[in-house]
Amino acid sequence: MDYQVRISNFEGPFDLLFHLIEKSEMNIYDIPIAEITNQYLEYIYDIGNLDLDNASEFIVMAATLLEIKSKMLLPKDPSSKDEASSDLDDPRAELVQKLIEYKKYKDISMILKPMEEKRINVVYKNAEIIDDVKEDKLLLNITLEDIKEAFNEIAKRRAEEKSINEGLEQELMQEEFTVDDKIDDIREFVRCNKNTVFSELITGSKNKFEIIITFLAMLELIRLREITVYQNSIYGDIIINQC
Amino acid sequence: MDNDLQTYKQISMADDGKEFDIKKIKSIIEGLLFASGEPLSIEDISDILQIEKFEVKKILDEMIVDFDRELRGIQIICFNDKYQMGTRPEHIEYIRKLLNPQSKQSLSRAALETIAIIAYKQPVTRQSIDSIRGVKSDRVIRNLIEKRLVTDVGRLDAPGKPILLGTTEEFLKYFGLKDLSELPKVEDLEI
Amino acid sequence: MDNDLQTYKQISMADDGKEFDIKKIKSIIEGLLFASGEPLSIEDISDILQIEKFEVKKILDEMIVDFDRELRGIQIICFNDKYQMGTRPEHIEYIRKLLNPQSKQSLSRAALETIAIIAYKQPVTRQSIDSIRGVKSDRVIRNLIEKRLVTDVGRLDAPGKPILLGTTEEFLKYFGLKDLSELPKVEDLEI
Repeated sequence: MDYQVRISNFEGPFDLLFHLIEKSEMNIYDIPIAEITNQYLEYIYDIGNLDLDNASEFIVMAATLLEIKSKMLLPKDPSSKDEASSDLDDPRAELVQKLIEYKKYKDISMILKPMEEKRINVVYKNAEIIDDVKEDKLLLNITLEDIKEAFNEIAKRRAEEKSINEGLEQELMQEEFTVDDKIDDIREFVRCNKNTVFSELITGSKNKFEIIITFLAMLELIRLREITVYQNSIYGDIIINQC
Repeated sequence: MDNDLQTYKQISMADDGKEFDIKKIKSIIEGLLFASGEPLSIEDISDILQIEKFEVKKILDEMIVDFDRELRGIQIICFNDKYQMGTRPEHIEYIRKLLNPQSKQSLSRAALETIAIIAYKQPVTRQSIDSIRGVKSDRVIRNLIEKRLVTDVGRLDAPGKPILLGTTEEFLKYFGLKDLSELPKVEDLEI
Repeated sequence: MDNDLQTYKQISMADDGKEFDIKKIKSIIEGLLFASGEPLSIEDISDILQIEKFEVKKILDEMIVDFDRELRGIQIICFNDKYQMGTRPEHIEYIRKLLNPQSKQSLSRAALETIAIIAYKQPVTRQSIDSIRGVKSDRVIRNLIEKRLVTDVGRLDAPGKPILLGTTEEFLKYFGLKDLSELPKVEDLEI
């Protein structure tokens, strides 16, 4: 071989077998099992290059091939001489069937590839925002009762907080920034700016704490699958994209 | 401008009985698809325009052809009875110059094989996939689930209640399929 | 589809010397304006397409007319030598029907809390609101002021002369209140 085809180039034992069948122009329905087993084993010597998970699959297939090979060498049962049963008795039958099944999906995946390429290069846009002060829907569905309830809840919360804090001597630092607010900020920012980088989000940050909160908010948005981030290089700026 | 509005009105007037003429409907739908950015369902559009769903579908499918024929820089894509506007793949090099060069990573060979099996054999267990591919597919499947191309669609009523996998709406969009019936026919394959 | 590509190629071929024909350029520009979302300057487009600025301008101005003539649902607007795609004003009622459901979440929790505090404790400073809610409310307050539900009603006689906030007439009108005394009674005003 002029250039080494490594075993790691194959998706699995079936993929490798197909490579061998095609290379040697074998008939899949009548595979010369001794020949293919030898060729297969040659590739297997390269197995050290595989991670253990995949390696085991290749080794199992080698064992299967050797088993089929040995069965082929056994004399046929003279009692079942008729043609019909000979196919079923072929020790290769199961392997061939599996290979054909695999080939079907391998071929489909080759058809899917160009379909993917077409669509992967389509760019979509974000929704438009209509800012309309007159036709204001900010208060839609909100009643005075809701406002009253909101106030009562705050009052209750405050009362609880007071009773908890009374015993505490130290003055708690007031939370200046919250992840929730930062999430809203980032959402708005990425909606308005196609190419957002993290450094832009933290310009104007008052302190380290705010930067950390911004970072946490970004992580949360990634978790919510609203944005994706990537870096062009290690320590490069984090580039943020809306999903 | 005035002239255009004139034409607009004339068409509207010519159309007796119906509230809208087809050209105006297409124009409004174009605006809706643009404003939405996201996929719109036939129902959404039918609700907004107060037009029967079958008619909306007919018009949208016509619009897809119109856009292609007129070599528009925008196309309308359809998947799962949803419609969305997008740029044309053949313009990607220019769009890339404009926007961040975020080249989306295409699926690996293993992922394509796996998703082919899931698409045709759904609902299907991991075990079946492994057995067809001859290798463990756990990592590949996890990746496809993360990409939202594949999802958990239930459990098989068998020992261990294995999870059943199927493709998503995103899968249709990803490969440019209107629905699963548009998958390439297996019978056409030469094996 | 094939037929379209054919046309595409023929036009491209007919054009001797120039790399692009005008129809293709328009198509690409349409894609760029769509993908950008933001206004694009003639320079931007000229850089991307490697076409002279005066020519880009000519083409863009032609496109504006094309879009109007063809009663397209999208228009190209030009301001300050920048070009942007947008919907047509005459379709706004449909676009609203589409986009409003999103803002139907109405007042976010934060906004509801903030307006409740302002309504019951007015006149009140930003600092008090922040302290009662335990979080900064700047953005929410800005939003409420923009929506004219809340306004600046004076200044507190304290260091820094902080602004005092109160509800507006619009707020009363919206809820059908004659005056603030008609607000539903709450249990505890001492917060």
